[in-house]
Amino acid sequence: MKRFLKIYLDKPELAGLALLIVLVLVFQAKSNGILLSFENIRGVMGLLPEMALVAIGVTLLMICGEFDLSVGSVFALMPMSMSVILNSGVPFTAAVLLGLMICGAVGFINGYVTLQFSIPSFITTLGMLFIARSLTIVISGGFPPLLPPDLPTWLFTDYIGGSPFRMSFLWFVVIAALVAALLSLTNFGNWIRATGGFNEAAASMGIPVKRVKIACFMLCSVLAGFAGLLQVLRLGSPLPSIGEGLELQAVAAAVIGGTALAGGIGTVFGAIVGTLLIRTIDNGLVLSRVDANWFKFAIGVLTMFAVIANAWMGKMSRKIKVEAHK
Amino acid sequence: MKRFLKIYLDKPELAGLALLIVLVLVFQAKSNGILLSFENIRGVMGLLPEMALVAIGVTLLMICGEFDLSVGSVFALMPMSMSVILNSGVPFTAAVLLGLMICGAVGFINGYVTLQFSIPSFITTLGMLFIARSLTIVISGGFPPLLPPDLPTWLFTDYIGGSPFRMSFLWFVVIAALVAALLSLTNFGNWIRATGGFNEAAASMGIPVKRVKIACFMLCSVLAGFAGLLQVLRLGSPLPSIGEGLELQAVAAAVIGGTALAGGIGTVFGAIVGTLLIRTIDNGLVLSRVDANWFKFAIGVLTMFAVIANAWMGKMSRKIKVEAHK
Amino acid sequence: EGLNIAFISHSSASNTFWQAVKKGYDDACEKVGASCQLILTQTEGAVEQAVANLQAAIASRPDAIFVAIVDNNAYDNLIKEAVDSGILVLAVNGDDSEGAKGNARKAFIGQGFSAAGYSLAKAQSENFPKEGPLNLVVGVNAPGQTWSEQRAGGVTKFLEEYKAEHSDREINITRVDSATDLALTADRIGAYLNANPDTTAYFDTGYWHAGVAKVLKDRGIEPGKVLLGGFDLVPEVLQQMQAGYVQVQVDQQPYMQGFIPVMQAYLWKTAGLTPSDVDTGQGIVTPEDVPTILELAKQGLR
Amino acid sequence: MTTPIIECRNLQKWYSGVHALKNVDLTIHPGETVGLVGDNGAGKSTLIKILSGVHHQDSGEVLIEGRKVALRSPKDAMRHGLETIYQYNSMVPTMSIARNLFIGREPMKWSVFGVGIMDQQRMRAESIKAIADVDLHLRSPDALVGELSGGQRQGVAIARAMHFKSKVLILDEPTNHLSVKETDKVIGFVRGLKAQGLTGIFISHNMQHVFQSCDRIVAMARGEIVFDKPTAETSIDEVHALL
Amino acid sequence: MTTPIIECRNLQKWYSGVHALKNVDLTIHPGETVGLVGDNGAGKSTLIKILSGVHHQDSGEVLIEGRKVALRSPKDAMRHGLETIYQYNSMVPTMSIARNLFIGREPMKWSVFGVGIMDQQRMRAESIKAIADVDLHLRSPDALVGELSGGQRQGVAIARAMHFKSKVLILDEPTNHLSVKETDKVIGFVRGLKAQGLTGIFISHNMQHVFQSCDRIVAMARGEIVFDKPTAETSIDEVHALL
Ligand SMILES: Nc1ncnc2c1ncn2[C@@H]1O[C@H](COP(=O)(O)OP(=O)(O)OP(=O)(O)O)[C@@H](O)[C@H]1O
Ligand SMILES: Nc1ncnc2c1ncn2[C@@H]1O[C@H](COP(=O)(O)OP(=O)(O)OP(=O)(O)O)[C@@H](O)[C@H]1O
Ligand SMILES: [Mg+2]
Ligand SMILES: [Mg+2]
Repeated sequence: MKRFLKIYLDKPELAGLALLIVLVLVFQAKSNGILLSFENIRGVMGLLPEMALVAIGVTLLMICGEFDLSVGSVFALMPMSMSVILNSGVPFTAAVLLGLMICGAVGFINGYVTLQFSIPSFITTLGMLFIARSLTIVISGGFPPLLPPDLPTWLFTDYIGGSPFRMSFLWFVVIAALVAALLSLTNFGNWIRATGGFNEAAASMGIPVKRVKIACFMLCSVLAGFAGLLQVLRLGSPLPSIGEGLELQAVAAAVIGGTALAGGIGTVFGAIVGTLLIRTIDNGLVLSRVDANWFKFAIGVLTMFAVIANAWMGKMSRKIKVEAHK
Repeated sequence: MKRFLKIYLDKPELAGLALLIVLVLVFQAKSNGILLSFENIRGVMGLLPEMALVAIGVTLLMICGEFDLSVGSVFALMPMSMSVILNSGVPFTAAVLLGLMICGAVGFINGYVTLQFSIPSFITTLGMLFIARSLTIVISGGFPPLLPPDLPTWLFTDYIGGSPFRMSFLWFVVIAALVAALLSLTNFGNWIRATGGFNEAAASMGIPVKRVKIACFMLCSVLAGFAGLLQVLRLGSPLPSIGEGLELQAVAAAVIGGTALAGGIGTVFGAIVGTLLIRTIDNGLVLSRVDANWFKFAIGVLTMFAVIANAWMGKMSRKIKVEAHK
Repeated sequence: EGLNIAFISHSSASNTFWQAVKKGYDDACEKVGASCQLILTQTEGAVEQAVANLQAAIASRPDAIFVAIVDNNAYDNLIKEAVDSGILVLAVNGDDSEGAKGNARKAFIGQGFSAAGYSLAKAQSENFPKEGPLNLVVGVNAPGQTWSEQRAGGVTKFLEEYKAEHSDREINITRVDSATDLALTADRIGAYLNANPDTTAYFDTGYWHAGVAKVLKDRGIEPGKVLLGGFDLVPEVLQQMQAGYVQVQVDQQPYMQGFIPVMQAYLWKTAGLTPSDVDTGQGIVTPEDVPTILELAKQGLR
Repeated sequence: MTTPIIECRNLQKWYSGVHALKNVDLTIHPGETVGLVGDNGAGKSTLIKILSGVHHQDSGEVLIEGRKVALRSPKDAMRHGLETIYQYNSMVPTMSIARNLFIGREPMKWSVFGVGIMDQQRMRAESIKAIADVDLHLRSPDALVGELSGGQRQGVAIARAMHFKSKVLILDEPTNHLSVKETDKVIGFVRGLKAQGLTGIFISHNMQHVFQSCDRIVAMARGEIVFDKPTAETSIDEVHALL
Repeated sequence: MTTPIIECRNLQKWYSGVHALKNVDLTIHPGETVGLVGDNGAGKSTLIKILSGVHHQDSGEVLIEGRKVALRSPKDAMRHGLETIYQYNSMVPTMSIARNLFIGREPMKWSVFGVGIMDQQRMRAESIKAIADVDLHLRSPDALVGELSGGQRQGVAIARAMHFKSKVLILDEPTNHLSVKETDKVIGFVRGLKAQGLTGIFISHNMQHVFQSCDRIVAMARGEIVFDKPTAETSIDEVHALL
């Protein structure tokens, strides 16, 4: 039992899960049971896949030791460029693929510039944050083109059976599972962790660290773009302003889920738990009818609290003295 | 000569200065000489001290290995709380000091929570970003209280003689000089660098790393608050929304000026050069009449370019083969 | 040798509303052969950036400067400076709450935030049920930002008056932080409506209630059960008006806000005519107006 | 007999799942030079990290000069006169040699409450001397520690410890990375401690070095002390056989 | 005579203001075991970092088996059969021992274009064996490298090099931090290279170790090679006198 508890608490993402359950219970009580009502879960589950996909991409990139502040802008750029392409008569699938390729290109540029000139990715992607947002506005010509009405949006937005989950949730689950597998089962995942854990060591052991990082940059951008697509299809309109401020939220989700800012450590599951925590806090506060002026206050305090509680559980776990691996 | 060039280029802040001169020349030409006109310099020099003070605080904190995302909110909180205090009849000097003490307290909380629970300062200060902003709005009641008309604002906002500089510039120069001296001449500055350069080593050599970091957190918040005060006195009204987005800009200025994101390296002068670069780019683009939709694009590209050019100059310098210290 | 004009806004380029202003502005400038520049900020509602831009604009000595005055004090000195050096300064979109007394600008073209909020609430109140309790929600999209606070203030002002008038009915007014993001607003207000299904009306200080309408539609709630209203005519809102979910929308006619001041400046320059205040409308738009507006929207005029 | 300068009683230390120290008792008298040997992972570094305040024991106590002390930070340990060279070099790579040498003990021109202006000239001058004292050849005290070779770095660490001589000197594998000449210097230094009335703890895997310089050999294995004899009463072979 | 397996011609290397290698020529024949010695900062690590692709020379060339090669990254060097243990441990502290051992050379269940599913069972099993081979006692291959003692870490690095035997093995002060037993193991291993037809470069400050295991002694000082003789024709004293 003690050993089990230790192993459990040792993993920050599982500690996060415990915390999530506590928060859910509190908010469930405070909202008179509405938090877990079918309708509300349905609402939360609409936004979750989008946020979580971005957080997963950012987590991946943070594990390999880099940063991406441009995700929010890419989140807007992909659906906007897709709409423009669609409106020029290209079929849906091709437009989606083209849009994702644009995201891949943005990620490539982020990575290439960062590594080629050895500058911090913080700056490269901060620059890209502005550039991609500007491009989004430019290609929309200021006025967002409407989406053609006959798109197969059911593929992304319809509810699955009578469940509170949309198709987008399915996409998210599949992608998350794939990325998680990439990270823990493949040699590429090993390289990502090694690169972020100690770049010089990884390089000296023969890992092509630059290529690994560029791949992560690209994956991160593509995931952010795909998430933006999901949102736009769900809401029906490609506004040029969507995704603003998403970059900090995604990093927060990653860190709450146990990803180390210094790199090398993190899991896909943690990113999901982190996103869920953030969404639950947001949702629970709305249900608890917090005043507009105090809303951010509560968000700030609870975010801090989540990470503190997580760190505390980790510390407790380390204090449990069980002879490991005998 | 070669040696001189090398020593010069080796310092990222001096390389940044070279870059600044180039940019000024380009924009001076593109704006038909308006960039360096008295009027325009006067405008740029109004905002510069405020931004630079924030960047200096952030640089200091980054040198000791931590991060502060809450500066933008503290920037708004200090003048707002001061106004509220003023409106309750407290005299100006006392109100300013009280306001700065509130900032100090915010910094202390940032530092204490970060270190006590060993959580990343990214999260603590992200939480504080929300908390301080929310408090600003709460105490303003949504609508900013007016500043009493009889404040000695000349102490901060009057122009010095016929120069384009305001009194705020003088404050800024004095504070910058003091912080620079703190960093390079005192033992405390040595501790800051050591703490950020290699925390464990610093601790093992007997430096009270926690106290050093908390002091930096506090100094950073106080500087941000003071900068906010300067801005509000200049604009004449304590808006609850000022300083939004300042956090990323301050970090960008620090990095452009040669501060390492990983800690241990950086200078006050670099922070100032970085801020000047950012302000020049912004101002120069306005004067060059860049289209509104492309504006962010240009900002993004030039920010990246500044850091790339800086890195490149450093690399060139390292290639110059002069036997050093013989 | 045409007019030289700079237009200083407190808003950022991704705000669709300002893109319509830009269109009117650019079109007008082309018509009169003026050389025009619109200067936006990098973060939404950044007064300090707008002030810095105003200063830079003054330094380049244009013939006229249009500025959205979203604070009572911050712009005053610079506007005086500009006027003193012979530049025509017009307030566009936003003005000092004291009007012409507030600062040295020559005229105001636009619609006051507070007044617009008041008229929105007034128009929507026509649709309130005639009896029973009223649960009214005011979404402050950006707490602390002038445009959002003042619109919310206008809305609240009317609602309080309404409440006083109908002291026999139970009327609750709630302020929530509803965020400036279609998805977030939809999420938050959607959740709120779950928790409070008896909500009568939701007022947005922007156009983000279009997301809320989408949520209601998804849930199969019929139009009109929860009344929705807000500001600015973006395509999303027009769609939802057609669907019946949004009952009233305040339109400040952004194209006009961009177009008119250029004309006034032109006349001032060429004919010495004094610019005068233009109210671009308390423009209450209801679903009947939508088809015509959609037509104009295609041309980028609305 | 004199009061022991260091006395450990029943020290226990766990690293999460690893029991690194099991009931360690160790008494060291003033003027002794103790050689601490043992297999990799025996717990030597852990023991000295507790003595130097980097880690804290889970149970048991440490007495210095007969008084129970709580060593909460390296600063505490230094205050009690314990100076340590760690197995992994603890220098700040981004700072110059001169600054590294004096971190936390900067000579001051003047100061208030411990904070003030450093005497940088003195720092440079003294560091040049300190480095020369360990026979290290360096280009300049202004070179960054991060740009030094492995041995040069270790040399700087030794120079620091020799410069700030303390009551007790703890050296965790100090001769790693060092050239022959400097190694001799270090061994000479350890042997000289006694003459100056100082106490030393010297960890090394090189038995020759330990036997050349210490009065007493303590061996650890799997977190316990398994051997403790004066050097005169044992031999390299005996210790070898044991490990 | 056979083609030399490694030939350096006129290597020069500057680190910003430091001239670390000055016209270094070195020829190593297949099957030789070369002991590289020299004072701290002599340039030994710099030389081998160029050979292993971590740094790049400013001028001069490297030939492997008679062909000129550009060693742009450690990967390149590995491809040419050069395997290196660095002076400063290059293991990823946040990863397990088993994963560290196989970084970049993971055994695969299946793969496409070099990316695929790792065979984690095999990694565990083989790493247990590899560690046992160097007489290291570790609790589990799943322990994190960051939680190992200094010597344990070094042991893992050695295990890795021994496991992936290559044409040429470069060992930069491999016995630092190692216990007596393991040190013997390493020396035995270096001596055994010849029998397997492998080439070795062994850097150490311990002359005994070098003379016990190498055929040829090369000494560096201040960036130059100042001495180069077969072990049989020289003595520890001669080398000592020189340095
Ligand atoms: N931070 C840590 N976390 C977990 N286990 C640790 C940690 N540091 C050391 N250990 C373990 O504690 C035990 C003792 O380690 P210690 O460093 O004290 O050994 P040592 O005697 O100094 O060995 P060496 O001669 O190799 O330096 C080892 O089994 C080691 O793996
Ligand atoms: N990254 C670097 N930047 C600047 N100078 C360096 C750097 N690395 C090494 N040097 C310098 O180059 C010279 C050679 O260093 P190198 O590491 O090759 O020495 P070494 O022979 O391996 O010494 P040791 O036996 O101490 O490991 C030294 O003077 C050192 O200070
Ligand atoms: Mg040890
Ligand atoms: Mg070396």
